[in-house]
Amino acid sequence: MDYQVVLPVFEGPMDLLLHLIDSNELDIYNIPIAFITGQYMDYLNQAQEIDLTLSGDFVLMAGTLLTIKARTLLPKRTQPSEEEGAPEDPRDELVEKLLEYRLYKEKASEFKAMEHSQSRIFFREVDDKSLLKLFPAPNPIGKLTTEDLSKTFMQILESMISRERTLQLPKETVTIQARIAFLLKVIRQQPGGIAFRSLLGGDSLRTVVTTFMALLELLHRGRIWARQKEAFGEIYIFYNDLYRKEGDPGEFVS
Amino acid sequence: MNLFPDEGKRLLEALLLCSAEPLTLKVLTEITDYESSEILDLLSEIQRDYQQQSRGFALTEIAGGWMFATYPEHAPYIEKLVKPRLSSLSQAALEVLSIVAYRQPITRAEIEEIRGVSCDSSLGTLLDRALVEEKGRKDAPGRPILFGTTTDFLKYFGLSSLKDLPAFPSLPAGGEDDRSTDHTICS
Amino acid sequence: MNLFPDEGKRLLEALLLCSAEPLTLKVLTEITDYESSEILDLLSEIQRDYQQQSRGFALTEIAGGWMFATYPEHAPYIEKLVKPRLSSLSQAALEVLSIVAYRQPITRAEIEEIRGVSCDSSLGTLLDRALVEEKGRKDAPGRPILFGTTTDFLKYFGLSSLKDLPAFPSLPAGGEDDRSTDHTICS
Repeated sequence: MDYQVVLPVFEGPMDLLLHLIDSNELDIYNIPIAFITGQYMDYLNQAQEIDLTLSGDFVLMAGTLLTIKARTLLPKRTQPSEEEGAPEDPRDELVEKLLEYRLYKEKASEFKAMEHSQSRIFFREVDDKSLLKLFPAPNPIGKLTTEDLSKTFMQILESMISRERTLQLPKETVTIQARIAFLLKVIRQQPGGIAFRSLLGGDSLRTVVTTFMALLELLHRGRIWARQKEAFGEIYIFYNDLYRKEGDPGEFVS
Repeated sequence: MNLFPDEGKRLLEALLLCSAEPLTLKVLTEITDYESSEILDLLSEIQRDYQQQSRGFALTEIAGGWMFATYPEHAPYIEKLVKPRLSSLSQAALEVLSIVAYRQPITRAEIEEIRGVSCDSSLGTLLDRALVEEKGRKDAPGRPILFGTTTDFLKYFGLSSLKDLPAFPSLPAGGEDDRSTDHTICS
Repeated sequence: MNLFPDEGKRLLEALLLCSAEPLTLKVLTEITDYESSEILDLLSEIQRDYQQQSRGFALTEIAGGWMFATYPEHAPYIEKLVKPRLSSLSQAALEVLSIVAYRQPITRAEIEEIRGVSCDSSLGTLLDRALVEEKGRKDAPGRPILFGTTTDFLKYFGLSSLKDLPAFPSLPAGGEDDRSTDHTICS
């Protein structure tokens, strides 16, 4: 026959332990550790059977309980310890934690009662936005004048100019790709070849470098060819006519 | 009707307190166990009570409903309560505002290029205070937002148009057209 | 002071009507021309007036300020008028909240140490509902976030300040020493 086991749900291992202590009317200061560990393990097993997912914290506590149980089972040292007084009870730390947790659990139920009674109290509702619209908008500029604007703008321009002076090298956004397209177009228009030097003139260092790399790339791909009549003489760059027939649009397609 | 008359007034007061909008007769008859005529009687009783006791607010009929409203004499105090007090603009915000004023429409990236530092929070402040607003998008990669000054900006600085901004004697003449396309400020 | 005494009550009533949040003594002294002691007197007069006249709402001291609030008996009607409240807090959330309330500022790890179980989802709920907020970081390895309660927390539970929290018996002796330095609330 089918029957459902309804297992109480706990807010954590501490909650479960407190439940076991309370429902068995045990003295929290003198927990029969073997007994409580047994009950705790029973709950865990039952939960497993009915496929109730418990967090790893429950297993961790089981480990703690078993450790305490093992320590209480070990024969106590009979020799008087160096310091006088009773030997430390392995349950002490757990008991202290349980007591602390129980306090907060009690407070939680007080909060629940307060929540309930307060849920029946309502406060004044105000439509802030429409209320605000009744009043002129606050002055957003304070005592600023147009003079402040123009003076500030002049200062920014001055600092911008001095910044550019110190930076020297303006950023350029010339890419090899763009340079390749440009070169193909220029070289294609010069069937008689174009002087290498003329391709590199007049630009910034960065553009010269980019242009040179673009030329190397085009040579490598066989889109252009170069000829030098004599050592240290002018290098001429020619368009590869094989591509001209196909109606090269003058753009580099990789 | 299952409540004592005085209970009725108390209930209506409570409902009026919890409503940010005018309460209509329709809503009140739906919520309470009273007939419209009873509710109207109760409302005018509350109205009279508040007047006679010279309370700090009155029950007024407005926009087809009833709501508690304050007296005009208290407006200056209520204004202080609800209106956020604005701090003066920071130096950074003033800088961004001056750039936008003289170079609009301008993108965030362009402002940052001129100032050499990020302008996110300053621009946010200026947008919040309605001194600067979006003015469409630039026809450039990424279609960045263009910013410009608002009519409030003109109003607060006492300008009738942007042409009334103080001129720059040291700024080279010309280049008015290409200003919007590239950065010719210091060229 | 430049107003008649009765004028003072009227002004405070008007301000209370227009405030969506508890009005603090600080704000009231800033806005009006009255001294704190005068304001406190006027507020308790208003409080008494409303009680004696058995008005439909009361002036309550809550979350560090004053606010008009309704009586529980009207809840069934008001619930029909205003947007439904959020569901009540789960047992787990209440436990986490009680730990935060008494031990603030406290880190997530410290909360978990007390409950023996993870508190991610409960803490998330409490942060979402603005009952708990971040209160800086602890000066410890990893600089963990410290959590504390908000003014909404006080409002939610009908408390006027943290001093009104239900009394907390002192913890068993021999607790950690650092508790008294970091968390003075429950020491």
